[in-house]
Amino acid sequence: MAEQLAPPRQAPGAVGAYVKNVRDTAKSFWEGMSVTLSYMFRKPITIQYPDRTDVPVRDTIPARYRGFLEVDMDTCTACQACERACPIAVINIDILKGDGKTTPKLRMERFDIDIGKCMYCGLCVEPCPTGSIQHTREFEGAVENFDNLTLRFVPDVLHPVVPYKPPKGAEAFPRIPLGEITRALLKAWDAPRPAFPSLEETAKAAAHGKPKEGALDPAALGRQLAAKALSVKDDKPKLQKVLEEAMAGTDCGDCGYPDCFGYSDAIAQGKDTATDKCAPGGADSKSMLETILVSLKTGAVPGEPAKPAASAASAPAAEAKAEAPAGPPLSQTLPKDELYKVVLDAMAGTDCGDCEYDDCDGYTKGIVYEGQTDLNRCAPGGEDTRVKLFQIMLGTKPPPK
Amino acid sequence: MQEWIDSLIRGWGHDPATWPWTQFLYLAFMGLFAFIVINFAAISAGIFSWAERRVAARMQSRVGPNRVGPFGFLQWVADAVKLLLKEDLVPAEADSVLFRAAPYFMMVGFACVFVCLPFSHRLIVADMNIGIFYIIAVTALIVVGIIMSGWSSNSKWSLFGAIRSAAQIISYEIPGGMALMIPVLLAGTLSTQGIIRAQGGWPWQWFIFDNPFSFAAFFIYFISALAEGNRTPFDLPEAESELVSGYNTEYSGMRFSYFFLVEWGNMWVMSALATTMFLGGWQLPFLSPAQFDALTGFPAVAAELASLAVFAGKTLFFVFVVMWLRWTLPRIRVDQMMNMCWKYLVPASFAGVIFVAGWMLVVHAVPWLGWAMRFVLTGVATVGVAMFALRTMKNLRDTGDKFDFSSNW
Amino acid sequence: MTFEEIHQRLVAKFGERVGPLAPANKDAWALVQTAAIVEVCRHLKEDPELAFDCLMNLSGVDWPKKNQIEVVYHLWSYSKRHSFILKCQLDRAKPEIASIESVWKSADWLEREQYDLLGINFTGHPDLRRIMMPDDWIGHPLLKDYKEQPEWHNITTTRDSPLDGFVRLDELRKKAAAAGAESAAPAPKKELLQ
Amino acid sequence: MTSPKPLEIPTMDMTSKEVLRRIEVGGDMLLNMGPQHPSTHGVINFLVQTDGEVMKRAIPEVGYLHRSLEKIGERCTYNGYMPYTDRVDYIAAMFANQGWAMAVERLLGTVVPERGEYCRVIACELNRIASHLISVGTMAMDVGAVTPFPYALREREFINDLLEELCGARLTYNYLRIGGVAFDLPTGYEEKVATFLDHFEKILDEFNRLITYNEIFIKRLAHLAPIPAQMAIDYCLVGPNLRASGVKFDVRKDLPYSIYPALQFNVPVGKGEMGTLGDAWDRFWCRVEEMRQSCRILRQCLAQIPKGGEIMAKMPRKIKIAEGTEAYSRIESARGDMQYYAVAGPGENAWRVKIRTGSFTAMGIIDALSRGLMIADLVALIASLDVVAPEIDR
Repeated sequence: MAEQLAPPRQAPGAVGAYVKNVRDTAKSFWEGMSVTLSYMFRKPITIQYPDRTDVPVRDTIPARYRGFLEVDMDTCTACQACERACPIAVINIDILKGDGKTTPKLRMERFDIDIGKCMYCGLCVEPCPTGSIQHTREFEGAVENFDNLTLRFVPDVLHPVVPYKPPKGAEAFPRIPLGEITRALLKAWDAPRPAFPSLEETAKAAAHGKPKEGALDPAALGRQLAAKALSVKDDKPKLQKVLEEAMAGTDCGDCGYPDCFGYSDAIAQGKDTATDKCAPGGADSKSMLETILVSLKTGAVPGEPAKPAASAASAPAAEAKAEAPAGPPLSQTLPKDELYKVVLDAMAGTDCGDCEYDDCDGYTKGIVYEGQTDLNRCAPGGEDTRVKLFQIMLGTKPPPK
Repeated sequence: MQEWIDSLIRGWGHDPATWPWTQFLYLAFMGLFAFIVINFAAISAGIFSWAERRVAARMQSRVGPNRVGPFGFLQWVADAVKLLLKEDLVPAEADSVLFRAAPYFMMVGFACVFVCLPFSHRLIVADMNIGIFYIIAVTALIVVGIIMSGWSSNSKWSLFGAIRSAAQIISYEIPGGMALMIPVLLAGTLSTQGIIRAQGGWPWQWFIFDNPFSFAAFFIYFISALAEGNRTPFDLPEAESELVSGYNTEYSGMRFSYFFLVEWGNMWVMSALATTMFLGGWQLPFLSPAQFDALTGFPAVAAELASLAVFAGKTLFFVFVVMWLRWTLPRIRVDQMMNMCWKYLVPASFAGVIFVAGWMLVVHAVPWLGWAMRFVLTGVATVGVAMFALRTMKNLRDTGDKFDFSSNW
Repeated sequence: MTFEEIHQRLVAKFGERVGPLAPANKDAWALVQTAAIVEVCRHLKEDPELAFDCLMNLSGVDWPKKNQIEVVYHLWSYSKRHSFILKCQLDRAKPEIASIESVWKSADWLEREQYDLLGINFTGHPDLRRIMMPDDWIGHPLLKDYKEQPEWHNITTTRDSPLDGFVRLDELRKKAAAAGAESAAPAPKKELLQ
Repeated sequence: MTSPKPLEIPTMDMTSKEVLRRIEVGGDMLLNMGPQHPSTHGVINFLVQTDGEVMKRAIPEVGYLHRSLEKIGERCTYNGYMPYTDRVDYIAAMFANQGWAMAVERLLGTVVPERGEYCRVIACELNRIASHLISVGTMAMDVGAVTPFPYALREREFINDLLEELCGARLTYNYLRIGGVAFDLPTGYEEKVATFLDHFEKILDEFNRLITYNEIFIKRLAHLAPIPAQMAIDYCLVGPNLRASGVKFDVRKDLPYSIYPALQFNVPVGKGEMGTLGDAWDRFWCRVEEMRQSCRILRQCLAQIPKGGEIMAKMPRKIKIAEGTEAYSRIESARGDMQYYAVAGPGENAWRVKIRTGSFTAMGIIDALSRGLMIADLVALIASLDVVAPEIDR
């Protein structure tokens, strides 16, 4: 029918054109008006959201829908893979480190997601080893104040959350029904604006600050561990345990090994000398591992530094210590299995897989046994792990990134 | 209405010619009628604004305003209240006197038309013997208002809209006026009631089916009326996608609402005029005007109401058609608009007047020819409507939809 | 025609003003002397065998290490269905090259864009104005050493993130807790050690 | 170059702008059409010099939507840039995804598994229909017919539902990954798409009856701003705009990528059926026909898609590419030949990303085409070129 409406246009005479124009106009109006009239007798497609729908709109949304993010803190391993994957840094995870004895090695004191800035791309969901972070089907969260759009999955900074330790080889992880956590966290429309202190106020607070509550003294702990490591110097499994204590213990795999055991074992076996692979452990893990390795090499626990280590200036201290020994790197002195433990210990131990190995263990094995030379891969460990790994494997400081 | 007031005075025992208060009573009733008519215009415009939105929505597979009152009917009240309460802004650079005055010019030009518009057999403010002439004359006042608003806004978009509107309305008054001359010729009077009385209650008695030229004249009038009312496809003065909002771009609040009141109220005017001139107005079948005049008591009231219903029904149908056109057609360009007027409608309307004059002579000589033509045209129109209905049903089924007029309103 | 054939024709015509075909592993390109660009482009367009009738893309690449800004011309021929890539290397301190707007009209906007974002001065361009950034914007954003101004017409270019605000809030809370208000060791919700 | 120096144009006074100087203001009206104008398809400003209704010139001023996507591309990882490419052209985000994915895959030399390619093509062609629906709908609306627009949007909603089911988002899909796609087709997806296509092809006929062959619509668009083929090529017009001028070039056919060689479809070109070759109506018609061809492609994909199999190539978790490697990808986006030029940087991110989009070059031609048109024609011209503001500015 449509084609019949558009016959090829020839150039008719004046009267012919006149009549033809009138005819075409009438004909096309006839068709068009018939179409619009027929819609008077059809059911409008509109869904009368929100109140006149058969089922709540949320239940009609497909399962893959990318709504507000939700983190189940019960299965979060603190590997921070989501934080690294986020292209726009809407996820902020802060980790408190402990010695693994009196306090857990890693505790999350902050897991904030700014859903006002989130672009719902889903890239954070993909690397999560346990499926803890997920998009929900929640999409209604309008608030009067922008700042109220931040979801705080650790409700209280004074009560840090201990990360989940997934059982070995697990493929499914327990998870509470999707959406419940986020729904509980969404603020009311007229919730008051959070009273953010100004920068000056916080600076004052920091100036008065003592070491973070619950924070450990990495230098002291490092010396403790070093002493212990010296005592079990030749017993690789025990040494591995000591080394693992210095790690974050999230089994994130960011170090390239499947878990913290892998990394620490690699270091213990001497297969891995990098101490900077433990991403969740960060600077603290790195400095502790350094201390242990240095003491293993030199045979003596490094002495108390002159100034109190409480200033938490762990990284410079560790570096200072790292420079002290002039012997060959641990990779050459330690047997492979021990090195493996040492290396594994240097890693963050979150098993995050960021290093392209399945877990920290894999990366450690890669370094120690398979000749992997790239020591920069432990993302959760960051700079600390890098420094450690280079120290262990090459005996040098890592090149600047 | 003068006779009616006079009879009222006589009923009180005075002679209208000598009673000293006659003129005051006339004045009081004038004020009363003006009040009624303007309120009728405003309320119908408001209701049309709601109706247009519902109709448009349904045609576009949407729902439209359906929350305020039953079927959203009170939406127009809410909108009116909102517009009245909004701040009435005058741009700093505008000519504030003209800017403020422009809407009233439009209102005057619009409201004056109602003086001559019939509603039923007896309901008309004043059945002037030059009714059509008067209507064409006063509607021109709207142009003055539009140009004033466009010029005084000191906005280029408004100016564009105003100039377009002036060109458009003035141009289309010619074919529109000429097309209206055809029923005038057929009826032999300029009075609106007179023209209705010259027709009849049955479709074949209407002027539209009188002869092919009056049939064409109806469409010429209708197109011109669309243009004068700034309705799609002639909504160039307020072409939203080109001129933002045309001449009323800078208006807000109550003054803005006047513009829209005029636009929607005009739909009644153009439809009522079409009904009057071409479609037999309030004429009832089986009841000739003379019989109608002779009725008294309850039958008179009933017939009056019936004629009112017939007139309103026809008018509202055309109001619907105007809306329907608006939500179907694209807008034409300004040069095409001019082309269409001067190259198509003006010659056609002039030719129509001449041919109708000739046709009247023919029918005068051969009366059965007139009746035959009336029945043929009525038959053609009936077949056309039926075909259209079938086509519409086919459209509906072609896409696999069901006939559903009741749900999701 | 393949890249090599096109390149050979160019070398035959322009000699050493057209550099060797780069052994890039994806799309091969040839370096052209900056002064010769208009000439080479005109030849590419007008030679009936080459017939490059379309300039698809024009990009600038900043290489601070080499102290160069590269201009990359992606050419395409609709009639012959082949493509070619030219490159010019400009001095980073004074990036200037002749405009090829007279050869291909599409260069008009493409060159304006590169001028805006990289500060390459296309001499002979009829209308070299900023296109993306406001006319009074400072700096050329795609340069590697570009520093954004803190504000533009009193509009700040940065915004405080609520994430930082919450960090500051938490710091204050912890300080208050350390000061004794909440000093009683808070009971952790879960087992400390696993 | 090291320290940014202030430019020489300090004031925002309109009369001092270079543009205005070049317009001879004698007697003409200068109209600022945009940035907040209903029919500039986003925030674009046109400086229009008119003599009454007739324009002497319309100069597009773009950049109001510049989001520095190319700069962001230098900061993000290769995969992390993917959601940003959604924002290049939010009406046809899938193509921007594919362009980027193909550029990086060319850098890496990755081969995408067949099922992954089919998933990509299905998503892209659905997206092409959605994008063209917006284009033809808004074009009708700009010409004054409002009703085709809701009809077009209603059909697009169905596609949005389909894509939402496939990838979880309705607008910024972020569906493709380097080396494949993020999700496999959900169960029963093929039937759903087939049902939609059956419905849509009928609606397309109805759409044609309603607007395409409407006499006013034809009169408005026929003979409007015809672009000769040579001019279209010279200004680097791409996609339907180029094909409407009679140049039969489609990247899917002429530089085949993905699985397009295995699919049968026609490339609709303008014929000047209602007016001059390459006029606005031809551009409109090309898009309508392309929707039909996309339906055809989709049906073939649904029939041919391999059952089971990988959707992602084996990719390293962190993509690192030798510094200085460069690749150029061309894909047929809804707005035509979309091209990514990517130079690899030292780390995990690109050193330079340049996105050549169809709308950008289409805007460049408006100045040349607008001379002598009327104001209402400018609106139709912009609509017929199907420019999308974010794609111009990026």
